[in-house]
Parts: sequence; structure tokens; C-alpha cells
Amino acid sequence: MSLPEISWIAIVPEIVLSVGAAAVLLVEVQWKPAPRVLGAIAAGSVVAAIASSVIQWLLAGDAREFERLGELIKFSGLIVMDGLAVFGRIALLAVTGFGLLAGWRYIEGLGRRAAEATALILVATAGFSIMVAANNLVMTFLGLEVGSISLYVLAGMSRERARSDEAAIKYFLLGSFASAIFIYGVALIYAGTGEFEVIAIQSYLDGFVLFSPGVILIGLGLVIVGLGFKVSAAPFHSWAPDVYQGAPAGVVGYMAAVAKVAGFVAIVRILLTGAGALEADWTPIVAAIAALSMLLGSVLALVQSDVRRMLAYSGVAHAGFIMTGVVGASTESVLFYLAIYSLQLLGAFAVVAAVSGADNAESDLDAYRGLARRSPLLAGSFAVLLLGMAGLPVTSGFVAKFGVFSDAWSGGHEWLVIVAVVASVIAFAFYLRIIVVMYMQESDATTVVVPGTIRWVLAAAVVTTIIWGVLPGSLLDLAADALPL
Amino acid sequence: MVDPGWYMGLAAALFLIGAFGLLLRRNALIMFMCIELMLNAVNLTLISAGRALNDINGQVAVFFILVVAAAEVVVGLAIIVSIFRTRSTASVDDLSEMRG
Amino acid sequence: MMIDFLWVVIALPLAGALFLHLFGRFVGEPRAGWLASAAVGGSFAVAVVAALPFLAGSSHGETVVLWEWMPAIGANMEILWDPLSALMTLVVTGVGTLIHVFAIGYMHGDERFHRFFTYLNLFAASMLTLVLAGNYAMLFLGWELVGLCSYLLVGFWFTKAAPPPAAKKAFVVNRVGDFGFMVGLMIVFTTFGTLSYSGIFERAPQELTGGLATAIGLLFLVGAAGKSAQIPLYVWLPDAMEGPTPVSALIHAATMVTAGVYLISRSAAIFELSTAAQVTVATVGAATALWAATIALAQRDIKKVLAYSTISQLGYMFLAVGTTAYVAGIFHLMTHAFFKALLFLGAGSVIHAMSDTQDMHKMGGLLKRMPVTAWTMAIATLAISGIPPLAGFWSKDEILASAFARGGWFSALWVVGLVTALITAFYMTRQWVMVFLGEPRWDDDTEPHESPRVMTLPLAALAGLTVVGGLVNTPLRTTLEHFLEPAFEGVRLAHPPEGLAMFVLLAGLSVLAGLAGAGVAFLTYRQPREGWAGFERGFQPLWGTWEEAYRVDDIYGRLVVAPGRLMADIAALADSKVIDGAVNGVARAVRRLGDLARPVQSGFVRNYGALLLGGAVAVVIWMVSGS
Amino acid sequence: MIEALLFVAMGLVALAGAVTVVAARNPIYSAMGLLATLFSVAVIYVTQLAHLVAAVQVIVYAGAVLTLFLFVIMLIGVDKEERREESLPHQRLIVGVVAGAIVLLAAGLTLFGDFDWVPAAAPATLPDVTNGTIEAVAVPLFTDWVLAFEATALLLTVAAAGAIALAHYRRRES
Amino acid sequence: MLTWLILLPVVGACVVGLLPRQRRELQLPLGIALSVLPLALAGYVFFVFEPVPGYQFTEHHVWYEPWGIAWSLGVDGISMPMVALTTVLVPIALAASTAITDRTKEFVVNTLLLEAGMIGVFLSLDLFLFFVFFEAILIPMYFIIGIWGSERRVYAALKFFIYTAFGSALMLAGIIALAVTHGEQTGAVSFAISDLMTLELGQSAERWLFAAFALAFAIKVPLFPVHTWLPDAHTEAPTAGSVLLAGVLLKLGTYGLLRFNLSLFPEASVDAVWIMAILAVIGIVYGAAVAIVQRDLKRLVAYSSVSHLGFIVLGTFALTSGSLQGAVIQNVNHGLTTGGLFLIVGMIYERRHTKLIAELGGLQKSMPMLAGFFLFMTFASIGLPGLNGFVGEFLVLIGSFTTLPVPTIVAASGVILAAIYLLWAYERVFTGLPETEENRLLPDLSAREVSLLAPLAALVLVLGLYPNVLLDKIAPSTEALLDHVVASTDYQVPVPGRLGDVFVAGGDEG
Repeated sequence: MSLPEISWIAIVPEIVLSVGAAAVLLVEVQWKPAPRVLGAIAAGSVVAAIASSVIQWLLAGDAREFERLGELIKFSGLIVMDGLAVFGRIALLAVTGFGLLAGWRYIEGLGRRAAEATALILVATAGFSIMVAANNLVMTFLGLEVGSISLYVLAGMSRERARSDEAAIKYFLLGSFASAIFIYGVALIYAGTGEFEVIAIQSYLDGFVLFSPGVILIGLGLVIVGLGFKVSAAPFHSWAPDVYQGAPAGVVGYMAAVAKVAGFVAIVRILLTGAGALEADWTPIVAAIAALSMLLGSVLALVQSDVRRMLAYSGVAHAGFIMTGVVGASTESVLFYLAIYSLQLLGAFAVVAAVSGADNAESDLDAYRGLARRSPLLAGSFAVLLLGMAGLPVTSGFVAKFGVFSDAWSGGHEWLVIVAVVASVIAFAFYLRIIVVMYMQESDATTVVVPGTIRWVLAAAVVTTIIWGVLPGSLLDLAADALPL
Repeated sequence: MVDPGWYMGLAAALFLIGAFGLLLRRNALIMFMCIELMLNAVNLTLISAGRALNDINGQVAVFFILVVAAAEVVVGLAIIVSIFRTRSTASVDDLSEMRG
Repeated sequence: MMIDFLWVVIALPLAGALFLHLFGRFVGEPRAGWLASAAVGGSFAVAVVAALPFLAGSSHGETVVLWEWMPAIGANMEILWDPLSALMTLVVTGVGTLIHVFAIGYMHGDERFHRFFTYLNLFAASMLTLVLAGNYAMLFLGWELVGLCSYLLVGFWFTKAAPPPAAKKAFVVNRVGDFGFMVGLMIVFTTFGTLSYSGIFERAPQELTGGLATAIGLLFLVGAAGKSAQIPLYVWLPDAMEGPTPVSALIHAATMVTAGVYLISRSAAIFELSTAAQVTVATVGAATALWAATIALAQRDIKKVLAYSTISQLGYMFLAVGTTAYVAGIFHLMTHAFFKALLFLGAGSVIHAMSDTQDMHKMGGLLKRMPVTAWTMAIATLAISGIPPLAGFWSKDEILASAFARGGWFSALWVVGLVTALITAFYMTRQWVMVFLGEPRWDDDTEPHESPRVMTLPLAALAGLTVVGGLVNTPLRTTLEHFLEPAFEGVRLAHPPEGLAMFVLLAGLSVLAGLAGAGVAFLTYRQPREGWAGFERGFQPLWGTWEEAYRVDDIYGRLVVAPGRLMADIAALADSKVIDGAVNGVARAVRRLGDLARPVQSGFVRNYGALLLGGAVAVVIWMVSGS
Repeated sequence: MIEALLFVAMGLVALAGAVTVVAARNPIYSAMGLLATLFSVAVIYVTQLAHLVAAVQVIVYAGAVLTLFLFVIMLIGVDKEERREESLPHQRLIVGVVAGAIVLLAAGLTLFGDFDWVPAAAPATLPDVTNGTIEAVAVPLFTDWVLAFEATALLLTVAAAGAIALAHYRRRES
Repeated sequence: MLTWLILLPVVGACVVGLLPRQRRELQLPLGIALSVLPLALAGYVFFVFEPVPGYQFTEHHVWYEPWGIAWSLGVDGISMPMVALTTVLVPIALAASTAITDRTKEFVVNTLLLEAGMIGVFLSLDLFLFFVFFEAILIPMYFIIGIWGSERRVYAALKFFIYTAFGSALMLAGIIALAVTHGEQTGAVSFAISDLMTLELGQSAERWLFAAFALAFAIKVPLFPVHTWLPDAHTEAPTAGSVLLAGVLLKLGTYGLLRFNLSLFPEASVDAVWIMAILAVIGIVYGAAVAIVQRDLKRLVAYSSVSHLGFIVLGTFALTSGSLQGAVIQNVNHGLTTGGLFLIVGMIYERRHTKLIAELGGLQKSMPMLAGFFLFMTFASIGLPGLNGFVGEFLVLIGSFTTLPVPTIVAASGVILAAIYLLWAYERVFTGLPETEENRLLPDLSAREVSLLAPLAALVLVLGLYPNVLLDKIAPSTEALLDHVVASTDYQVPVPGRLGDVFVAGGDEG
């Protein structure tokens, strides 16, 4: 009987996060400390996880350089430590760090339940972190579920808001449904190929000639649906607006961003690597989903009067844009887009959290009236982030859009690019609407109190939005190196 | 022996019944049960495929799905209970305040 | 040699204008006027000196480039100094100086006195640019600038109701002419690749086809008709009388309006190639002469009479240049400048005296009150009536004789000219008699008085010119023709018929016409009011039509302005409703789409589930249908 | 032959149970239907030689999960019978259309599609390795799949922490 | 050097942005002072600029190698006048903004950023970089209109943004297509204009790309029938916004047509000559016709822009040396005159708080100096020779006639209409006696205002009388552009003296 293959370095970040989560829970039980202590523990574990991930990045780079790619397959093929995984992981950890900062006022406000919230966030990140690294589809499913279930709970944790319940149950029911569809797809792929591992599926598909791929195609389709749900691509997006609106403002940004990052990394891995041979089969579907997402998201965002719903629909549109990159079969542009978009999304929701205030009030557009006069910096940051999401030049959003567009174009999907540019123009309208409300309307409401933690998030989001808009090379190089095995 | 296709066909039927149940029932509890049905169908598919493929991994995967199902049930029921406490309803149709 | 300094001719009044524009307010009332007069007078002096070589016959004209302007189309700032431009320069500066001086008296007390002289000086500079230009682009520069000055000066009294629209009308109608002129220039450029006179005229005989020459000629005629108030574009000139009278004298009688004649004369080399163009020009001229003369017959406003008379006289000049009797045309241009300026200034003097009344029915018997004005105007009236030996006789007669000599269709035009001469004599005499003779009809509070010397002296000077001006070109001594000949090198000039007998015959006829007209008018209007009023009634309804100037303004209003306005309104409506409506419609449609899609997000989780499953099934179907 | 009989019998029971879950008015009946399905599927597992999984199915699902369901059903009231008429606009229509599409898809695949559930190359005879004994399952579970096994720890942590978090708040409130 | 030209305004914006909020009185003066720096630098560039074809002062820094994008700058005879115009107008626009007392700092910052963007557009030699600037300037302009505009500012700002963004979005697709094609043909993706000019595009691809670019620029110009954003934007924008909008932003469209459509898609350009010419001519006549009946003075001037810009497009596509030179210089001319007109309308608005012609009247009595400047700019706009408007218009008309006789004749009628709408407006606003008390007591221009208008007026005069200061530098570049078009197509520039051929050819085409 062979001993299990253990590769500690491959799972250090997850271990650190899990230990952090456990520590938070235990410390809380034992000492009931001030929330600050819990925050410190969480922050420490995130930082440590990032540090270890950086080491993983270097190792992955080395392995690629010296062509020892086989070494990156860990735990008998359950997970891999390739550039894609580590890039995704670092993005997730960054999102987590900023997400904790952005939501800290909310978490503190939970009182004794702060520990659970913090622990859930850490564990959710660990789960998604497994998901991005998973090579085995069952592993993907496990990571997905760990993360998703945590998010269901986070969505329902709000103290004051009845809508939180609604968000939680909707998210939970639809999420479970989508998970079931996803795992059924995995099962069908297994039935068709006899493999759970992406790499193995890839070599199977590359090699087969005899067997009709019907069951594999159905399986793949269901997997796309399941993951499409997680990244809120149309027509699997319907949970997103309600959940974004109902869930506590403090953690919505985190919830939205991690799910997108992990979901897209999984999509990239499964579609581009595993099912690369079936590209001709899945490309039209993904392209259709992308087009539908962009148009539907943009058009629906246009008619919203709640900022969170608007951001949710804009998220649908962004899912479409990223899908466009997937159609273009480019990890580089997808990852770049993911990285900058998740930061912008976090920043935007940090603003929402700040405006909603500690009492987690509604996020109606009216609440933003005259914000530029009341809190110029907050409004300015929001404006930059919105323009970034809109994809205007000098922001990273433009570079990201440009990347996915040109990849899709060179992939021969010209029509999709045309749809995308039209959709992005429609999208301008609603981003600008928020700016209109903030800058061009007046209100006698009072200044918004912006907690220091949110300031940090905003600073980071704004600075990266502009830096990577002007000098995208640094991040693009990293994204270009983040190749799947 | 019975062709694995039959087993999988049965699984597919169960999956679809579960899926349609989810769409047709408004009681959150029953909707959960439908999800359990769907997961069971997945398990059946895996077992049958594993047998047909002469591969033990199918059975191993089932274990994990069982665990996921259990965890989902725990959290899901917690959510239902907490909603029921405040609203005295288990009908998801009543939870439709957010729309558009 | 001299030509290198010729820019001074333009620069002097320009500098005057600039100086007065900036510092006029500090210069004060009379001084500003003297300064301006001195500037134009200086130009005159320079021009005289510079023109001496032509008299001596030692020069045929030369060109000097001042600086490059639009080299791509061969348009530079260049001065052409030849006898034609020299003569024009002398007329402009000479008459201009006198009018400047007159204006010092006339504009006395106006609060924008210095501004008036700014504009006058600017006008002088512009007009000189026009006549000194060495290419069509620069001519066009002057052409438009005089239009600008006309606009500024007609609208000088901007607080009154009438002048601003009149100014605008003048400019816009001129623009219509300019449009034709510009198209003509486009053809010229396309044909020759340059707009420079020297390049064009030398090559025209070889490179220009008859058809193109006709096209260019007719288009130039459109431009000239605008500037020189010929049919059908003359309507602005009567309105332009809203400007101060010195302006009418300078711009709308002596100089600017003759620019069209100058243009055609300058382009003689092109017209030379197209008989059709010549005939058209001559016909337009003759028709305008008669048409305007009839209108002038019945006018009551002293300046309106002169305005229509100017149009009519310009018609003569067109007739002349159309007949290719360029020298005669230019000659008449010059003499007309003298006597018409004199008439206008005289009218100004009268208006001044009558406290701004212009209605001749309210005048009468002014001879005693203002003798200088009266007698000088009498000279001018006789001159325009073609009574020898005054200037008008010589020039008009040369035109008519040339037309007669050309024969054919031109003979018919000669008849028209002759009839016009009769009418001209009639209405001019009518005017003089109505104003200066008969019983006083003025309002009680008016105290007519002779104008100050600063006004009467220019009158006298002009009267002198009117008397002797014609002698520069008589059948006996064709000094002017010799002088101008170098400017029309290569052009076949039309001449009056040879021989003294023919001259006597033709001159006799026209003098007879003039005397007849003048005599009838004198006898009619010497009577008291009832007498001539009855005479006028006798011609009803014709007289009424004339008095209303054939209601041409009305017709234009209905045929051109109203439809144009309607089109603009329709365009504006279409712009906001159709074109912009489509834009906003698209925006609304997108929003509408959003509203339509909203119900899909119904809020019911089971609907979402159905959407999810439906999407999944669609994906699966699509997936397998591909394989 | 026995396998075929068992498949038919248990398959029918499973389907009946599933339909009961969906169709029953009373949640208790639904739970019982689910129980029937779980049991019959467990039997099918046995015929597929997945003994351990079958046992776990009965113990975990039928034992623990269903009990939990029943517990909650009791907690929120058994007597609440659900009205059966559809309250949502278009829901049944959509479901009908989707179902129709699935039927068409299935029919199309069976009749015209070049479709098979498993690779035709699959071996016909079954060696012991798929014999789902405890050992046969446990060896891969604790070697190749060890990380997944560990990951389930996270899942359980989430479940526990989540349940506490949700319940905790209600306690404070009441 | 050129990098600094772009960076100086950005630095200026940062400096102003960092001013403490309390030092309100410093913000605008400092902004003006800082905006003079780029002017000085541009002046240096202008005087050192050699009148030869090709780009000068070029700079090239790789931006992101794998994408083939570069920070690539240069200036030639076509862009140099535009840069100069921009740097001239910005200080004036800023100095004209003393009426802006609310959020002055933000205003100055936005204006300076706008300047950087505009200069960037003109200097970019890399399509990607160009697009970045082209699109980026929408943002500050959007804020300028939306925050400091008048009543319907939000509508106007949104319309401006979305409309122009729509056009440029399709152009983005076109840019990507070009770069990808370059990658396919040479193996290396490149966005450099010089590289892309050598591409072998198929006929249909070239036409599509031409259309994508042309649409973007046509909206910007704006060409009939995609012009309707302009009256709204112009009317609602604050004075400085209108000045820069009319003065520079519209020129991005005409500049783009010259720089990109002609040089990248010469074949398609030659094929599209008639379409573009007809649209331009419709714009000329139609814009003028609509302008005649406008009730709002600013709107009237806005529509006059539609009309005037038509001349530039006509000149661009007439493809003769005269018309191209005319198009380029007319860019500058229109910027100066219309900028001046907007300044003056703004000054009226500041005093009288209305732009409606009906509420004004007799203003020459109370404000003779203002009236004088208005009339001056009006005549420059009408195309009075001796002033700058004429030079461009005349060059365009004379030059265009050779190749496009009929459209040019129709276009020439625009000079009549221009006289009608502008002089009629002048008549209604300035002449007569002021009827209301408000109109009677308006103060005339202050020394500050005169100092804003005087430089413009001086430039108008200088360019009118001695346009060679610009034409000298423009001509080599337009000639090179024309040579490029001739070399890459079977188009021949007509030789003078062959008018008969032109008419025949024109007749066939039309």
C-alpha cells in the first residue's frame, strides 16, 4: 500500500487560512477578545498566506523555466501549483485582505458573531483557493462548495435587514441547484472519460477517436452552466442582483469578487486546458453566454435605481466581457481583467458600504446625491472606480477590455467584439448616471463617515486602477506568466 | 448484467424529477429534498460509471458528494429555520421583495 | 521705383483707421476728421506722383509682391500698378478726400464722430486694396472689405430701426453676388492653376475655351451685379441710403459700387473670349439703366432718387464694358464719381439744412436759402442729364456712341440708353426743381440754412471737376484712352464711330433727349404743387408702380426670403424631431429594452431556477446538436 | 437476471419515491418518498458492487440527513399543507417548455444521436478492484484523495460555523 | 520635449489639485499660470519646427512589448497647428472662467487634464495611445459640461459622452482589427501608424475599417446626420467648455479623418470621397439653415460650427493640395473664431444670464466694445477676407472645385447663409435701442475680458493676412499625405487646365 503523496508547500496558504479561521473561533470561545484581535489574526493569516503564495509563484515560475512541469502536479493530481492557480490564489487573497478591511466596520458591528463572520471569510477563501488550484473536478466541487456555503451564510448574517434572509435563501437554493448541475456535469464527464482530472481529461480528449463525445459534451455544458452561475453570467445571473442587494453591504464586495475570480479561473482551467480539444464545441456556447451577459447586464443595469443592483448587473456584463476573453482563448487577458475588476468591484462596494453606513441602510441612488460635495474624496474614488469599470482609458479597465477584445478578435470572433463594444457603450450610461448623481445633483444630507479601513481599500483600488491603466505592463507580464499546465 | 446506460438513464430521470420539483414546489424544505434527490442521481451516475469503467474513483467521489450534501443540509436548514422564526413561513414565494 | 512704396497708398488710410480706432476717442471731434482726410489726401498725393510715369508714357504697369498669402492657389499680397488701377486710385482717393472733408461738417456733433472716420478710412484702404490688387484673391479681399465697410457705415446709426436691417441686406445681397464671383474664381483657378492676373491674362487666349470664358464671365457678372447693384441684385442699394449721406456719396455712388465695373474691365481679357458674356453684360446694364431710371422718376425721397439714379448710371457703365468700350465705361465711372458724389453731397447738405428731412415734397424754394448747394447741384444735374460740355455728356455720349457703333443687338441697347438719358434728365431736373425752386413746403420749425464752408468747399471742388472732368477724353483729344490703353493690351476695344459727322449726329440725339427730358421736367415742376401732382397722377397707375419700385422687394420677399425661412424652419424642426429624435429614440429604446427585461427578474426564486434550468437545457441542446 | 429484476424493481421504487417528494402535499410524505428513493438507490448500489457506499447511504442519508429533515419539518409545523395551485406567473409554462425540450433532446439523442453513456472500450469483465469493500474504497481515499478528504474538514467547519452564526443571532434577538 | 507637452498640464492639474481647499482665490490664477507653461513649450516647438514633411521631435518608448503598444509621439505639419491652437485656447478658456466660483479647483483640474488629453491626441503616433487620449478626454469634458453647465447640463453631458463614445467604440474594434491584421501579416502586432500604413487590406476590410473610423470621427466633427449632440453640448457647457469644445474637440474629428482615414485607408477614402463630400455639403447648408432660426445665441453659434466644419471635411476629401491645406488651417481658424464667439456669448451670459436672442437687443449701445469684438469674430466666421476664416474657406473651396465641382458650388452657398444667420443675430442682439432696463445698464468689457479677446482677435488678423506662418509648416505635410494617397491608389490629383476632364469625370462619379 502506497503512502499518500504529501506536498506541504502546495497547500500552505490553505493551511494558514484554515488555522487562522480555527484560531479566530477558538480565541473567541476562550477569551472573547475585542474584535480587533480577531482582525489581527485574520490579517496575519492572510498576509502569511500571501507570502507563501508568492513563494509558490516563484517555484511555479522555476518549474516552467526548467521544464519540470510535472513537479507542479501535487497530491496525486488532485491539485496543481501552476501559474494559473497561484495567480488566482494571490488575487483571491488580495480580495480577501481588502474585503476584510472594507467590511471590517460591519464585522465589528456583528458583536460576538464577528468571529464567525471572520472565520467564514477565511474558510471561504481557503475553499476558493482549493478550487482555483484543483485539477480534479471533484476537488473543484469541494472547493466550490466550501466557498459557496460560507457565502450563503455570510449573505444571511446581517442583523438588521430582513432582505438578508431573502438573499440568503435565494442564494442558497439557486447555488445548491447550480452546484448539483455542476457536479452532475462532472459525473457525466467522468462517465465519458473515466477521469476526474483536468489534465487527464485533456490527454484523453486529445487522444480519442472512437467514442462519441455526446455525454462529455452534455457534461461539459452542465459544468459551464454551474460555473457560469458562480460568475453570474447570463442567463444564470438571476441570483446576483437580489443577493448583492440583500446581503450585508460590508461583505458583498468580497462575496462578489471571490466568486468571480475562482469561477473564472476554474472556467479557464476546464475549458482552455481540459476541454481545449473541444474548443469548437464550447466556443459558440460561451460566446453566446458572453454576448447575452454583456447586453442583458448593461441594459438591465441601465434601469436600476439601486446602486447595488446596478453593480450586480454591471457584474453580469463584466462576466460577459471576461467570457469574451475566454472565447479568445487567452488566460492572460482573462486574468488581468479578473485581477483589476475584482479590485474595482471591492472598491465600489467599499464605497457602498461607507455610504450605507453602520446601520446598513438601503443603497438607493438617492443616497449618493451630491456626494461629491459632501465627501469629495469618497465620490472621487467612486468616480474613478466607475470609470475604470466602464473601461475608459487611463484606467486599468480600458486595458483589460482592450485585452479581451483583441484576443477575441484575433480568435476570429469579430461579431462578439462588436457586441462587446456596443454593450460597453450602453454600460457607460449607467456608470455615468451614478456620477451624475454624485457630482451634478445637490443634497443637504450630511457628510459620509468613511472608516479608515475603507479608506485603505479605496486608496488601493484607485491607485491600482490608475497605475495599471497607465502602466499595465507589470500586471500583464504576471498574467502572461500565469499559464495553466 | 444490466447495461450501465440504464442505470444512468434512471439517474438522469431522478435528477430531472428533482430539478422540476425544485421549480414546482414553493416549500423550501421540499426544495431541499429535491436537491438531495439530484445529488443522489449524481451519485448513482458516478457509481454506475465507475463500475462500467472498472474504476474505483467513482465510488470515492460519491463520498465527497455525500459530505457536501450533508453540509448543505445543515446550513440550508439553519437558514430555513431562521427565516421561519421571523416570518413564520417556509414558502419561498413569500420571499420575493427584491426584484427587477 | 515708385512702386516699391506704393503700399503706402493703402497703408496710409489703414493706419489712419487703426489710429482712430484705438485713440480716436482722445483725438476729439474735428481733429479726427481732419486726420482721416489727411490720410486719404496723402494717399492721393502719393498716387499722383506714382501715376506720373503713365502720363509720360514711360511705364505700362508693373507688379510687386508684398508678401505670400495663400501660395497654394497662387494668391499673394501683390500690387498691380497700371493705368487702370492708377486711375481708380486717383478717383477713390481724390473724391474720397473731398467727401472726408465734407463729412467733417456733416457729422458734426455725432457722438461716434471718430468712429465714423475710422470706418471711412478703413473703407478707403479697402477700396484701394481692391483696385490695386494684383490677383483675384486680393481683389476679392478688397471686394469683401468694402462690403464690410459698407455694412458698418450703412448701419452706422445702429440705434435707429432702419439702418441695421439695411446694412445686413446690403451685405447679404452682396454675398449672393460674391457666391457667383467665387464660383467664377474656382473655375479660373481650376483652369489656370493660379489666381494671379499676370498668369491668367497672358494665357487666357490660348488656354481658355469659349464656353469656359462665358461661364467665368457670367459668374463674374453675378458678382459684379451684386456689388454694382445691377438687376437682379440691385435691391440693396436703395436701402443702403439709410447710411449717413457722405457714405452714400463715397461708397454707394462714387467708389464701391463701381467695383463691378472695375472687375469686368480688369477681366477684359476673359470677356474678350466670349461674345455671349459681353452681350449679357451689356444687356443687363442697359436693362438696369432703364429699369432704375423709371423708378427714380417717381421717388419722393431725395436720396432714393439719387440711389436709383446711381443704379441707372451704373447700368450705363455695364453697357459700356459689355460693349467692350472699357475706356468709355471707366470714363463714365470717373465722371459719375464726380457728379454723383456732388449730387449726394448736395443732397446731404440739403438734408442737413432741412434737419434730416428727406422728403422732397417738404422742400422747395431752397435756392435762396442755400445758393452754393443749389448751383453746384445744378451743374451736377446738367452733367448727369448729358448737357455739354459738362463731364457727363462726354462720357455718356461715348458709351452710347460705342454701343451704336458696335451694331446688331447693341443698337437696340443704344436705343434703350437714349431713352434712359431722356428719363434721367427728367427726373434729375424734377428733383432739382422740386428742391430748390417753387414755393417752400417745409415744416414751420425748419430753418434751412447754407451749410458751413467745410461742406460747401468740397461741393465747389466737385463742381469744378464736373465741369472740366469730361475734357480728359473728348473725340478730339482722347487723352484718357491713351492713358488707359496699356491696361487693355490685347483687348479689342469698342470705339465710337469714326468721323465728326457721326459724332455730331449721335451727340445731338442724346443732347436732344437730355434737353427734352430736362425741359419737360422744368416746366412741369416749376408749377405749384397741384400742377405737378396732377401731372404725376396723369401717369397712374404706372407712376404708382414706379414709386413703389415695382414692388421688387415684396416679390423677393415672397419668392426667396419666405420660402427660405420656411425651409430653415422645416430643417430646424426636422433636426430636433427627426434626427435628434432618432438619437433620443435609440436611447429610449435601449432603456425600454431594459424595462422589458426587468420582469424576468421577478423576485421569485423559482422563476430564477426555471431560468437556470432552461439555460442549462439550452446549453446542452446546443452542445449536442453541434456533434 | 437478478440484477435486472432488482434494477427494475428498485428503479421503479426510486422513481415513485422521487415523484412523491415532488408531488406530496404534506412535507412528511415528501420525506418518506425521499427515504424510499434513498433506500432503493442504496440497493442499486449494492447490485453495482458498491457495498460501502450503499451502507453509508443508508446510515448517513436515511439515518442522519432525513432525521434532520423530519426534525425541521416538525419544528415548523407538520399540519401546514401546501396549496397545490401554481402561484407564480408563467412558472408552469416555463417548466413545461423546459420539460418538453428535455424530452425532445432525449428522444433526439436516442433516435438520431450517436450517443452512449460510457466509452465502448470499457472492459466487460469486472476484476475485484471495483468491489466496493471498505478496503477497496479506503485505500484510494486515504492515498490519492487524501487532500480532498482533508478538505471535507473545511466543509464541516463551515457547516458548523455557519449554523452557529445563523442560530446565534436568533438567540440574541429572542 | 513632446512628452513634457503632455505632462505639463497633468503636473499642473496635480499642483492645483493639491492646493488647500481654503485658498480659493489662488486656484484659478495658478491654473492660468500653469496653463501658460505648455503654451510656452508649444511656442518653442512651433518656432523650431522645420517646414519639411515627416514627424519631428519624435519620441518612442515601448509601452508593453507583447501588445506592440508604444508611447510614441511626434508632430508634423498637420498636428502642429492643432497643438498650438490647444495651448492657446486653454489659458484663455481658463481665464474666462472667473464666473465659476463653485468647485473652482475641480474645474481647473479638469480643464488641465482635458488639455493634456487633447495634446496627446494630436501628438500620438501610435493608434493605441491615440485612442487612449481620444477617449480619455471625454471624461473631463463630461464633468465640465455636467457640473458647470447650465440648466439641461446633465442631459447634454450624457448625450455628448454616450454619442461620441459610441462612435469611438466601433473605432476601437477597428483599431484592434488593424493591429491583428498587422500581426497576421508580419508576425508582430503593432499599433504604430507608420506600420499600419503599409498593411495590405482587402477591399472590403478596408472599407469596413474606413467606415468604423469615419463614423467615430464624423460624430466628433460632427458631420450630418450625427451632429445633434453638438448643439446641446455647446449650449449647456460653461463658456470655457464651449470654447474648448468648439475650438479643439471638434477638431479631433477632422484631424482624425486627415490623419487616419486618409493615410490608413487611402483606397477606401478615394472611394468614399463622394459620400463624405455630400455629407459635408449637406452639413454646410443644413447647419446654416438650422442656425438661421435658432432662438438661443449659443445654439446658433453651435449650428454654425456644424456648417463650418463641413468645409473642413469637404476639403479633406477633395484631395488637392489647396483643399488639404485649407482643411488644416481652417481647423485652427474655426477654433479661434468660434472660440471667440463663445467667449463673447459667455460674457453676455455672465452679465445678462440669458442666451435667448429675444431677450437681448441694443447691446451695442451699452457695450460697444463687446459688440465690436463680436462683430469682428462674426466677420471672421463669415469668411471675410483679411481675417482667418477666409483663408481656410477659400483654400478649401478653390482647391475642392477641381475634384468636386458640384458639391463645392453648393458648399460655396454656405457663405451666403453664414452671412444671413450671423448678421441677423448680430442685428437682433446688438442693434436698435436697448428696450429693457437690464440691457441698457450692462457694463462694457473689463480690461481682463479685453485681454482675453485681444489675443484671439490678433491671431485672427495675423492668420488672415499672413497665413504663411502656418501654411509654410502645413504644406509639406499635406503634400506628403497627398503623395501617399496618390501612391497607394490610382487616384490622380487633377492638373490645372484640364477642367473639361474634371467635369466629365465628376459627372460620371456623381
